[in-house]
Amino acid sequence: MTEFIHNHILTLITFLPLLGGAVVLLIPRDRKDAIRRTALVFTLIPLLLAGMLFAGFNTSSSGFTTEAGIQFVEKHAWIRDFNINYFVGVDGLSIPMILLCALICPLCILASWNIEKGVKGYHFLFLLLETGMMGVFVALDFFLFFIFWEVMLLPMYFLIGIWGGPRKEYAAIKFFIYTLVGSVLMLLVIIYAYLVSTPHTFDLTELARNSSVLGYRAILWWGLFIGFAIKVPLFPFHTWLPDAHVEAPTAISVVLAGILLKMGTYGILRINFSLLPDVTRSMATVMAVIGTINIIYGALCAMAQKDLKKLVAYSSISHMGYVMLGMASFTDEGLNGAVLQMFNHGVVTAMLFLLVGVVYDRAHHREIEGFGGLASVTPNYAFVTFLAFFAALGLPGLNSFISEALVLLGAFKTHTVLAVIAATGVIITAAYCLWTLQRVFLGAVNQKYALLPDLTGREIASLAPLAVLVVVLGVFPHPVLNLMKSTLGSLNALVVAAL
Amino acid sequence: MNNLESLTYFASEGFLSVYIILLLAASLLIRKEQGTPGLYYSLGIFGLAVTLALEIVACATRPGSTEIFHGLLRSDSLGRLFKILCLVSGILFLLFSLLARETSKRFRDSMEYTVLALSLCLGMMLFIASNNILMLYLGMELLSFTSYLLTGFVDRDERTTEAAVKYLLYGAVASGVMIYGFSLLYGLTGSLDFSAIRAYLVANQVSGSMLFISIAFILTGLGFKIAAFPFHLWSPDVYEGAPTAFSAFLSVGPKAAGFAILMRVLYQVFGVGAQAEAPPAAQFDWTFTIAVLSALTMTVGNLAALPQRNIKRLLAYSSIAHAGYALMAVASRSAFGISAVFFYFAVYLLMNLAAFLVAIVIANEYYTERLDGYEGLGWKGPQGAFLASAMAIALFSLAGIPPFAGFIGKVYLLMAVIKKGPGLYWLAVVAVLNTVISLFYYARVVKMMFLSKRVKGAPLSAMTTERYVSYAVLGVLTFLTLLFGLYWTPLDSLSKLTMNFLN
Amino acid sequence: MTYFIKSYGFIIVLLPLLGAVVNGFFGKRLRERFGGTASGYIASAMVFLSFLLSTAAFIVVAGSHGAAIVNHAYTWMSLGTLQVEIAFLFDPLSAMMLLIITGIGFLIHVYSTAYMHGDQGISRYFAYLNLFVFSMLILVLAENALLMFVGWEGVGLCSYLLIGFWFQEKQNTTAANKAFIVNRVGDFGFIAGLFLLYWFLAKAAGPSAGTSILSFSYLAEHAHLLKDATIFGASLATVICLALFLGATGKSAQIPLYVWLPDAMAGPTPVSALIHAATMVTAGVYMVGRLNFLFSMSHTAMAVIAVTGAGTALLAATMGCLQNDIKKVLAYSTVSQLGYMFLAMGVGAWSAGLFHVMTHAFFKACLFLGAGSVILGMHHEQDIRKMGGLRKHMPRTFATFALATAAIMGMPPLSGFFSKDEILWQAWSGEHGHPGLWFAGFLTAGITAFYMARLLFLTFFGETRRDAHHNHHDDHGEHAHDRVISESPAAITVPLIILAGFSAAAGLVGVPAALGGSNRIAEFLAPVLGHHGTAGTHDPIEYVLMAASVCAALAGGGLAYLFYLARPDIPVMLAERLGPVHRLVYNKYYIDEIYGALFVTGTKILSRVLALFDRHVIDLLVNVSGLALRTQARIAGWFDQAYVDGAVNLVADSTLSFGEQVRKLQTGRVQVYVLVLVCMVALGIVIRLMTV
Amino acid sequence: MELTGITSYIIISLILFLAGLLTVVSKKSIIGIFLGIELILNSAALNFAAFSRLTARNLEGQMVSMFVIVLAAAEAAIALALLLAIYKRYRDINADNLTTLKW
Repeated sequence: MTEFIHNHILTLITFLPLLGGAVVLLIPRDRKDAIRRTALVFTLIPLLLAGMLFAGFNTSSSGFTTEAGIQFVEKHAWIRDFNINYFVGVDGLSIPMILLCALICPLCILASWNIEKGVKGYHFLFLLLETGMMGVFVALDFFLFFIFWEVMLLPMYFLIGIWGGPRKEYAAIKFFIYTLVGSVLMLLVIIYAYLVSTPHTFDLTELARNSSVLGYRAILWWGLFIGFAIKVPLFPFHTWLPDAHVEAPTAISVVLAGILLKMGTYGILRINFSLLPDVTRSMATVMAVIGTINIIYGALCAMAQKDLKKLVAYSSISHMGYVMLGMASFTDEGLNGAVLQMFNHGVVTAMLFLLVGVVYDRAHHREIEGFGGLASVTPNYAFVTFLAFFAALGLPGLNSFISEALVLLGAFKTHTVLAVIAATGVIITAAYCLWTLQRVFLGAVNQKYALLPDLTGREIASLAPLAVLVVVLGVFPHPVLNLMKSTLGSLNALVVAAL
Repeated sequence: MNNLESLTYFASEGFLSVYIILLLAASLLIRKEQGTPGLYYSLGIFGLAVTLALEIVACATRPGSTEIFHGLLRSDSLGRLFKILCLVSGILFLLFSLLARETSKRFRDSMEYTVLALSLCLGMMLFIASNNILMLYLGMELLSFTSYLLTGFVDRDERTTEAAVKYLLYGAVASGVMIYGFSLLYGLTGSLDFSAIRAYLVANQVSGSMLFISIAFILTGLGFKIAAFPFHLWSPDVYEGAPTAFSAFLSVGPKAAGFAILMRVLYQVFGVGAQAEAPPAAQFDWTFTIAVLSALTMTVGNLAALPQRNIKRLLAYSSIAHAGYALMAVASRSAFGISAVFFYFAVYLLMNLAAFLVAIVIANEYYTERLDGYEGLGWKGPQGAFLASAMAIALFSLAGIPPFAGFIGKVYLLMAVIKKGPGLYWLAVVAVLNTVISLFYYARVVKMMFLSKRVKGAPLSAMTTERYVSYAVLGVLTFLTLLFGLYWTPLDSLSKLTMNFLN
Repeated sequence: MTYFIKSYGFIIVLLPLLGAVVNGFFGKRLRERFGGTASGYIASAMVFLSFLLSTAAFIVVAGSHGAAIVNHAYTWMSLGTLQVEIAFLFDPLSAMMLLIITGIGFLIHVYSTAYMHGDQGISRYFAYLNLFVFSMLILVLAENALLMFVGWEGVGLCSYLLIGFWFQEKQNTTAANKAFIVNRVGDFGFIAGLFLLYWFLAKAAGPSAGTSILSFSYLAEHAHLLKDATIFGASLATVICLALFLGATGKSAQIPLYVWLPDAMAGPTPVSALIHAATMVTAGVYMVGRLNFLFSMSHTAMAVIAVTGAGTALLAATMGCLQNDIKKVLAYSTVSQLGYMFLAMGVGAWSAGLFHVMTHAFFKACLFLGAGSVILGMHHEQDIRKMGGLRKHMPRTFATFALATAAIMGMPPLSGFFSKDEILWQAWSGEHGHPGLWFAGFLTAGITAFYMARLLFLTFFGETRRDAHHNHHDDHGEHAHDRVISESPAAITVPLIILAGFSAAAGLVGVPAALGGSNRIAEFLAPVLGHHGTAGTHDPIEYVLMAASVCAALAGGGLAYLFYLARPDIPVMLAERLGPVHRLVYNKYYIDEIYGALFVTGTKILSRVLALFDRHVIDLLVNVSGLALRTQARIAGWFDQAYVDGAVNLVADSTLSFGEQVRKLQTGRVQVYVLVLVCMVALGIVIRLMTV
Repeated sequence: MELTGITSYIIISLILFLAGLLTVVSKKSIIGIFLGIELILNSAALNFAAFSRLTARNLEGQMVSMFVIVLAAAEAAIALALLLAIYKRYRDINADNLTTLKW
């Protein structure tokens, strides 16, 4: 049994949610709690397995392009004639993402407990979504990667479109179209890469090893980059995000910001970096500029928002800019900071969206100006929100500080001027975070909400793990940094050596 | 090969011909009051099923490429596989006709309808297998004439006759232009036989411009059959006016047949670059022409589909766009391109017919072909959810979203194009951008069904036998759409067989 | 004992954190079971224990003759060349700060138990206060610059939380935000300087793996490498130092970032005493002292620091002269005194500056706590115009307050005299000194004496003026003037007395050689700060300067006596005569307003411009016209929606409308269809024939 | 080869072909349109016959001509059937009536 689990752990993590989805479909639609519990169980098991993965992961193995450096590999022929394999494995780049995904999904199920409309469909789609997301992070075959990448789109489209807010239809289709534009370009690159490799292969490690066969490198790079940039989202491809976030139900916003956005940067690291290291290297400035724009622009836009959720959405754009900037620095510090920022932002933004959901459930609106003095009414809620916002503004001692500091540190080496500009982002971020807190929580109590109930047990259960992570990783980031250090080191070396 | 020997290669067509005559004779014996439409349709389905079985057997037992009836017809795997495809769509056509209210309830002359359908299938088979200008012309006209009649057969409203007349006039002009083009080709080469024409073109120098003109005229006829730009204008009108079951069939069967013969003409007569002997392509390279047509066809189809509010019309434009996609592989001028086209049509059959079947069920239930009829379908109980899910899968598959078969089909086409080399990369880009455009209108239907909170119209009525059959068929089609999206090796090996017609 | 500190030094830091956690998470339960005072006792106990251990640490350090003791806890980050330890450094400098923080901190905790008695959020208050001590200890004990930054931001956070402690009042929270955001500007500089330094050293020295580049010992050792390095044409050392100094100006309220400190007085008074006078605001000075080896490499940076310090000292002093809020006066005085400290740093008088940090901590804490006592006695009245004659009602408070005032005025032989004169002397004679700097300091000394004496006189002397002004904004509503003014309880007066004692006597550790002392503090700090050339020499000018500053102080005090006790009509007349100047100073030179317009509104406008970009062009017009009328114009998301999103929607819309056009091809007339066919084929043929 | 001979046939058939197209496009009456189609078909038939006689020198072309004529007749039969239905509905055989289906 343990042997089996160990050998197929990634497959289990990926497909157990799908199995859960099938089980959910079999439950009668009026037994809502049974559906919710089933979904919770089927997201908790992958979390457990992810824990095992974490425990069993060998942090010293670093090969990024070699199959030997990848762990928990499973490889089966899928379509033999096309040399498409079911090839999954983890390395230091993907394991933090898998952990993040496994952690956030059960919390989202908890946060979706109050959904009453179409419970069955919702949970089925959510579990399908989890499979898609996990798949993206474990897949090492380009084709498989693409399939998972696209498989996420459909449940996401429906989850936003059916369970979303007033403009859900617009938001859902906008999300869909945007992402599709990016992915079709990626598809062309995938096919091209397959056709020029000898023997034809979709194996990412193989392609990375023989990346010199690829021609039209700059075009390929842009094709991939735009696809991923839309997902990140990088300026100017970001406008789907505020809409999607605002309209999506709480749990879906959490997944969207917490995990989906990371796929963009993950893709750039996994594919652009390893397949086209030389172009990546030459695009350093471009990437850094885009990252810096994201940081500043996102923060400024966040400041102007009146809707709490939109504010958090724009803050995500800003924070993802750090990831980009860190990646573009081509230093160990920057790269590790970038990936750590992916993880940390996942945690923090998940918290923020959950918190927005909490207040929305009670007050049925999200106007920042419409609250006031909530700290006196709901102290526990205020405490957690303060923690989350302070994490978001990069307070030392909390997790985001470490990643942002590492990113800026890295960027100072290679893009000093941009790094200085980006660093001013911390001021703007502080400003909008504090203004928001002030308007919502401080000041005189808004009598309309004088009797707002504080956090419930279920909400605390969904927030507490994240809150603990925010603090623990701020003080002791070692476990996560250790996971990725060697992999990212070799990845960075690959890129740096490319030019 | 002489006529007697040829008959062994002609078993399926032969059977079908005899069966049609028998059926005609039987119609004289069966009094009209005695027969139900179900009976006639079943007889027709049976006949086509036997034909299909014979064709499959032939496909399995007679590999290789042979000219039969003194070179009038050709028996090869390309033809056989496309014939199988067309027969499957023919069977589903009759089944759909049985399931659709308009062709099964009010319709008394179902025997003639069935006979026409079978004749159409015969014409399609001859068309696909033709190896001679005359045979091609005859097959095409048999196919066309029966199509005109079937389009106008059920008098639903003024649109039916109008569609039939338009179809007829447009088709007649197109085939006239085509035969004029063939006459020029005959004049240039002095032969009707494809092999002979090719041999002549390889051996002799002919005027490139004249050759181009004749090809352009020939393409007019074939383009009319596959509804490619600028020969597509008839199809939305006809699809809308014709019985839904027939529209469904038109979008798959005759179109696949048209592609088969298009490839036969372009590859076999005007040469494949990959072949060793100096191709007539030296005189005229049609790759770019087809590529441009492909790009225009898919773009026009998708753009015009955007504002549509009638499901049949929408699917008609979508079908034009898909012809454009498939043309892309034809333009790739490679053996792989041929198999890609076959693969594409195999999955296109599944997903497109699934979409049409849902349209039929909805039309039966709500008497509407407009998109508003689909509003809130996903929330109308288990039946509605099933129908809407099947429709969504079909549409997303048509849009080329994984993990559905349509995506794999598109990958094949793109692969064929990219394999061809940098010259056609632009076409691949155009194609993927078109995919994005197409999502707009496919997703709009999905949006209507699921995202709209308003549940319009009554809930679906109780289950009937027809409904069970519809759902079963729909289930199979949807399942296969999903299956081939995840594991398409069987279909892949089948499609590889098409390549050997070149040897 | 050395071993204990080396292995378990972190306990000093952790104890207050423990207190914060207990109070933060279990405060409510504590209050329910043991009443409100329990929180205060726990918090005070933690700091007291910490103080005891600090004393031990101090003794150890003092006994080790300058050798630093480092307590490694664990490795925080280790990546590439970056190695950051969580480690605590015990050396003379940090030991001194340690004592100030825990010592004064403890006193203020005790004081707070009385001051905050009965407040609803008392456990929250003590949690914050303990958290502050924790952060401050991290700041001073940090072994490397990045950990120092953690403490640096941590104290900022606590300051934010405590300024906004009474968060129901909007202005308090606004002040809190201002403090945090202004500090962030400084932090930006700090981080930038730090990272530049890091990369330079990582490249220049090529450290082996596992070297903690940012540790102070490594920095001290390798700082000389910076000597000739340049960046963008400027000296790298200067750039780094200026960036770091920007951080210091934020935290220590110097020009241009001092604006937050006066507003920070919105917090409870003990907080003002501890954070905004005695400890946190000196962090900038501490940082400069800690990195003195770096700053001494750049003459430009030193000059900037000195001038900034002198300028701040003078500017804030003038602002202090016309303030009417007792705490505001003290706040400007703090800014001004901090300016002194930077003046010292700027002229290279490291130990003099830090000496002033210490003495200032005592007398300013004493003054603030005294002010708190007064406020408590006056039932939350802070306007000195409504006070007067309090010396009769609050003798102990008065005595301590007067003593501390004398100290800050620089009356010999109180502590302020020694530290201030050391600074003034160094400003004149130090290696980076300049008579101009001295003059600014000298002038400041006079003005300081003036406004401090004014404060003293208005508050404690003369007649009670409680009725002179109607208590407009007396939010405690119920006729405050009917209540009896009485001396505060022992928990308040005892700390006052202790602090007053130190204010008086602390100067003795720094008696300069000129006065026959040995300046023991400079000697003590020498392992960290180095020796100054002037120690031990006797320059007659030193005596002259000393006398001058004492005279200035006396003159200032005398003038205040004249204005506010003897002839109260003079200031009124002067205010009328010098109307514009008076208004300018009274309104603090309108600097807050200028900053508000320039940065706050500017940023808001920018952000709204960008957000408006998000919306439609019509919105743009509406909002631009609205902008002129309202500062709250909505412009920011506009950029995003109107242009970025707009472009996308444009593509979508044009696709759709193009679709409409293509659809029009389908006229419904079959003859047109045929015509299209014919034309297209003809076109194809023509193109073909023309291109061949 | 009598090139002049074949050229004249080609020219005549081309004229027929173009005249047919013109008729199709311009005539209002469906019958008229159909006559145009007949012209097109006849031009092709003429071509086949001429090529068969003059250049290819085999009978295949003439055979095609026969078939074209036969098929044209069959087509006419279908067309007339549909025309009757049109006439019944509109009392008219103007092609402009047929514009319900569009866009």
